[in-house]
Amino acid sequence: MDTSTAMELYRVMRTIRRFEHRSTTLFGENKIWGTIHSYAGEEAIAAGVCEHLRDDDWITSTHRGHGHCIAKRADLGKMFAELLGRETGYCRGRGGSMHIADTSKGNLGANGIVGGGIPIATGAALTAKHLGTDQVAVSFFGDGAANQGTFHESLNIAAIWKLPVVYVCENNQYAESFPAKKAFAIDDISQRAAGYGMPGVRVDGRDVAAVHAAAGEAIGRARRGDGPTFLVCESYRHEGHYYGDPRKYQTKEEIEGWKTTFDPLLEARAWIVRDGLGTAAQLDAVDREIDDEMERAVAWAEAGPPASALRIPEDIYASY
Amino acid sequence: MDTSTAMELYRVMRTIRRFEHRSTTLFGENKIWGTIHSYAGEEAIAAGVCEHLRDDDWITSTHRGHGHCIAKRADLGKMFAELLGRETGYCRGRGGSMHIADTSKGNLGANGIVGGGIPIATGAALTAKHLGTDQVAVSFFGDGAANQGTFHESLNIAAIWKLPVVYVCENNQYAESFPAKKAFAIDDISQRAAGYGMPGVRVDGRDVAAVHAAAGEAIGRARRGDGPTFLVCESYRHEGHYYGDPRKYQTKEEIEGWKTTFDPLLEARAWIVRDGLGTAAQLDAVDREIDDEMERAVAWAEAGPPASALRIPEDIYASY
Amino acid sequence: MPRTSGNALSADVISDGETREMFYAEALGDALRMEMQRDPRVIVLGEDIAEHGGAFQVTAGLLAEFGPSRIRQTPISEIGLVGTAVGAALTGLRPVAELMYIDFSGLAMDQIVNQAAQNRFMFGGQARVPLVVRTQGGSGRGNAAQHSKSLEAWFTHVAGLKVVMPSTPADAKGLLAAAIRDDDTVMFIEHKLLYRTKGQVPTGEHLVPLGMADIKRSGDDLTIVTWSREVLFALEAAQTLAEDGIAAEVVDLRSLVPLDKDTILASVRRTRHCLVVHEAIKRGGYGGEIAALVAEEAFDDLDAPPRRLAGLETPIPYAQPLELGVVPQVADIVKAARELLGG
Amino acid sequence: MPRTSGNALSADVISDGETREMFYAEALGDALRMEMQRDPRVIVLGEDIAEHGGAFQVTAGLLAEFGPSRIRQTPISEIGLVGTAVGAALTGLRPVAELMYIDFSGLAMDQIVNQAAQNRFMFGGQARVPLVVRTQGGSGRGNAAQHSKSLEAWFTHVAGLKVVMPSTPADAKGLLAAAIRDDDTVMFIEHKLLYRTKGQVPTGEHLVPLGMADIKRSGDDLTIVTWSREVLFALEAAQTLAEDGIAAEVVDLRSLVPLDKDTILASVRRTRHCLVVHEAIKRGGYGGEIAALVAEEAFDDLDAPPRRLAGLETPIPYAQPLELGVVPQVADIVKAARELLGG
Ligand SMILES: Cc1ncc(C[n+]2csc(CCOP(=O)(O)OP(=O)(O)O)c2C)c(N)n1
Ligand SMILES: Cc1ncc(C[n+]2csc(CCOP(=O)(O)OP(=O)(O)O)c2C)c(N)n1
Ligand SMILES: [Mg+2]
Ligand SMILES: [Mg+2]
Repeated sequence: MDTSTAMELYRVMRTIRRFEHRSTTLFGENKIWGTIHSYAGEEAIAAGVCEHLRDDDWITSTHRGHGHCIAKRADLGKMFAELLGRETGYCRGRGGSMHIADTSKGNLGANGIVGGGIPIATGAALTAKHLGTDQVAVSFFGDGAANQGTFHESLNIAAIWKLPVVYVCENNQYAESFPAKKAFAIDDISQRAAGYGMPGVRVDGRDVAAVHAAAGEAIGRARRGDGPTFLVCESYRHEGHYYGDPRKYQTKEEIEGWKTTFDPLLEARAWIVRDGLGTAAQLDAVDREIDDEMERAVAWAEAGPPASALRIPEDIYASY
Repeated sequence: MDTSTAMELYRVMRTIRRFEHRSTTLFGENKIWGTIHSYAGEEAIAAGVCEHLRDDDWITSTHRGHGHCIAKRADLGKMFAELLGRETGYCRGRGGSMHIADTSKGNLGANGIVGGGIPIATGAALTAKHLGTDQVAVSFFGDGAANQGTFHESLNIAAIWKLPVVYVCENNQYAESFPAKKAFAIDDISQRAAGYGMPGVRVDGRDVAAVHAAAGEAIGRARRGDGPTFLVCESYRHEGHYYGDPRKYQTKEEIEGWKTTFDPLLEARAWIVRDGLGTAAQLDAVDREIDDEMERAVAWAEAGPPASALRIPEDIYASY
Repeated sequence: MPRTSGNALSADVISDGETREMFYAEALGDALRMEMQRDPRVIVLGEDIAEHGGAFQVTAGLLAEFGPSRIRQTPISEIGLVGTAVGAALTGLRPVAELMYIDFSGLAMDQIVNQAAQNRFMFGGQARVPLVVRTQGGSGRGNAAQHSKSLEAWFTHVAGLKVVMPSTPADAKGLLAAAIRDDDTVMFIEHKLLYRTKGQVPTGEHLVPLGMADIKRSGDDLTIVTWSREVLFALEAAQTLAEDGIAAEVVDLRSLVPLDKDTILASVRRTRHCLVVHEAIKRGGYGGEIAALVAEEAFDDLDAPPRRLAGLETPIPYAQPLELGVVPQVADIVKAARELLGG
Repeated sequence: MPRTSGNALSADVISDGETREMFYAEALGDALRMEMQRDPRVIVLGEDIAEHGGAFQVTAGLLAEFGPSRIRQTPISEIGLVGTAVGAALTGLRPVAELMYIDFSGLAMDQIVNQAAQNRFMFGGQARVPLVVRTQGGSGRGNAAQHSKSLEAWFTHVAGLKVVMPSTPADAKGLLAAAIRDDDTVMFIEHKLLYRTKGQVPTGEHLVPLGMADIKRSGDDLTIVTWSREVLFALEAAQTLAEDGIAAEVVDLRSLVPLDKDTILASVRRTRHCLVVHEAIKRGGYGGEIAALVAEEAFDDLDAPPRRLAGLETPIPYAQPLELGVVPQVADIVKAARELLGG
């Protein structure tokens, strides 16, 4: 992999990690309403996949959507502004953390319904196929979502129509408190691909280079018109399911084990230095830039005006 | 296989064939309201599977449910009476062809919702497991239903809970006008079982001995507490999807081909004689008995009183 | 061309003069064909819509004319097909998704309600979901409890949806064309027993704006507010009532959301009597909305309480005599109208 | 023990004297525990109900007491889990299925409506579906449009379902126990902002029959008909109104289906003024049913039109100030009541 790509992957991962850290502190300061779901620990997936996407490619995201949004090149200020319920937020404070979209960059939106984005990405891929473009759609979803009917119906439709879509299952080992090893009677979720007649690939979702390589193949296949792929990325979420999750269903050992044995961000750092793609000094510089950028974004967001009063029906209907 | 089993399988298949023939003529005489879906051509599946079931085992059926109902030892008179909208019908004329149940024999009912019975059978199996009985649940459904979300969610639940249930997919090659070869990107639907971690078996659903053998294994596995099986029976419906279907989506050649090359009933006859399990004369006698029984059932049904007036809320709620 | 209320809510009906007699199903097909010819972004998704031409033959002939890439026959995957249509609508197409029976909407409800209807609002107006979900409801064909419901009330209760229910072939064509051109998600609800009804339909472009009720018959003694197939029953009832000198006005809502309050209230204030008639069961039905609205806004103009005549609170039974007994028939409307007028 | 209307519809509240203060969530858990102890056929199915104790901690502790075979944690498969519960109910168990948010019911609607609710009727009374679907709705926690809806109206419109919405801890326990013992399918709808409210709850067996409204406060000047969290708002509003000499009666429906018409009508006939308040959006809401009923049956006893105060026709917004603005607050009720009385 070339230096610039490697450094870019690191930048995106590090930005996501920092964003989650900052939003967590903001939440702790009671500046954020509702719930937030941290993507910390899963950064390599969004970064590795979206590196292959253009602004006119589409993604559908989840309740754990900050990482996908950032990897699809969203504006951090507008993201924070949305979390803070500002008019300057992506959704003018109407959506919040679980409902951030950035259609200008092809992010069709986070989704509060587990599995809700899977058919939507399928439909975006149908648009590309219908219009004869080489656009691609990627649907991000969790291990839990893979047991939803929408997963089944969508993968079958994409397979029979050979749609340019990649289904990326982020297996962070848990659906809220339910461990994947109990929610599935199979170890390898990617086995399900065979039942739809599409390629199934399993990769270490903590290893950004591995994700990048596997996603490159899948997205290339879709772009060439060779149909969908089911890509399962094995990973782990460092934080609770939501801010404040008591995590009764996990042991300290398990959590620490995952964090210390293979932290996607630290491993990316090590790999970059090891392979001479960048120096520690360069990476430190990136870290500083990101931290500064983050503070500027928070400041900008906090300075923004509160969400404007609702306009009914104008906010809801395009015409009424 | 012993003589009595073979003859019983033939009797059930022949009864179903005749029932469908008779209900079709009654429909033609405008005595039946609504729609009917003929099971002709698929008799070997219901007969072969239900031969292993006890009255306290459960099945869920479909819109094409007459065959399952008969194989589960239903009363023909009450079935005709239901089709004729009589008070003496299984559902007192409230349900009709698409909604016949016979809970006294464990038939939890036909279903007008494609895939609607799959989770219900799963729940019946949960009851057996919860109560620690050795009862088994069988869910019959079509190839089309295998693309419903209920199929996916139910098979996964049954697999992780090791429920005593057998999922019998009757692949008659079409979902209304949609050919299975277009609705799936795979040839062998039973491949999907692997994605749930349960055994998947494919069998010629026109060959009653083959169905009987495969179903025996699957049902035995469930009864022993060894979990669910996905059994796909390849078959073909001799008639249109519904009475009056113009069948624009099929060619005469295709239809005749299937009917003449391997008619489940004729083949069963030939096999029984060939293997010396019964003589042509004995089989002819069975045919005559069935035809007489059928006419008695129709006569009894036609003599029945019309469906009684609705009682609201009594007909709808157990208590209100 | 039907008389229209020409109320403030929306532009007038656009249509050239030419008409010919068509079946309701044919008129719908005509709208689909014309909109597909007009706009390459319009595609149709659904079950059995291709060779078979749709369960009620509405899409008959479209496969031959537009091919499988625009007449997309789907597996039996209601939430998958509706969700795919939502995604296509979000990204530039104008899909028409067919749910064969409204009874099946329970399988696709999440994509209709949480995804399509709420998208524009949730994302701060970034996107539009120009999607039409064509479906049909109603009893009368012996299809029993899982193929005969009238569920429009569910959709009227969802912020972000529009709900349309044409009663005539002309309205069917005009409203479907308007729904396809609409930038919001429209639930377009047909009635299985209207497909074979006939009427004069403009052969050229014909658009009936959403949100505009239609006075299908005028009268000064009472207002019958109704929609879908019950409009035909109400018109028959009005005929009978006319014979004993009662002049009933029949207001066909056509569009439940947006609702043409002006036309309803103006009519009720004039006739001072309001009878709301629908096929769906009464409890929790949209008739409650209309009757409450009339009570709230025209209370002092009423000479009698507003009255609802609707389906009985039961699933639809199979046996024909029972089936006929659970939804309002012409005689029931006549009787209710007489009672309302103290007769 | 709450005062009850003791109307004809149903037996009186059964309960022994002992009470203690409990949270609403705790009272629900208490009902589950007692019914599970009492009847081995009662099982619970749902997402995150085991170690985590449920999204709102209602099932906390039940896994330890009853084990995984009775506290059945399911994958994220709403239609699968509800359908599995339907099958279990049909074959002899008495399942309580939890839908974490009522917003997710769109995924399970088919099994609730076409399967559970209609089973008994369709099959001529052969079977029963003693199923309780526990879920919760409502806004106020910044969960935005897909986790804050109030959808009770959908279920009231389904023949075969019962619909219950408790507002107090005591009612929560008594109604849940009654729902579990009921032989029909009951939609048991809680409110996310009631879980942490406290009240005295009978510690022993406590059953509140379905179909019985409760007059939570009596008064002669106007009747406020409401349910779920809005009952608390209505009581606060009544307090404020009392200060300027207006005596508001607060009728808590508790059970929307069966509906306690007698209590509503008796109260309205006495106070001659009816205000219906609910959190769900007004259009197509159950308030229309109540207002229409009152208009139809008590028209001549009313001194003013029945009036509805309900949620605005919008998905629930995220930002807190906006969220508070879209559903009726105490001040809105006070204002509406004054207007209704011509003040
Ligand atoms: C349809 C639906 N069911 C349940 C929930 C509640 N819920 C929110 S996130 C979540 C777990 C999702 O697990 P997974 O798909 O693995 O994603 P992860 O949170 O692990 O990233 C659940 C059950 C929901 N939001 N939507
Ligand atoms: C949920 C649902 N979608 C669509 C239909 C309409 N429909 C009835 S039968 C049928 C085809 C079913 O195909 P399959 O499952 O293969 O069963 P078969 O009719 O071939 O026996 C369809 C689409 C339905 N009844 N329910
Ligand atoms: Mg997960
Ligand atoms: Mg089939």
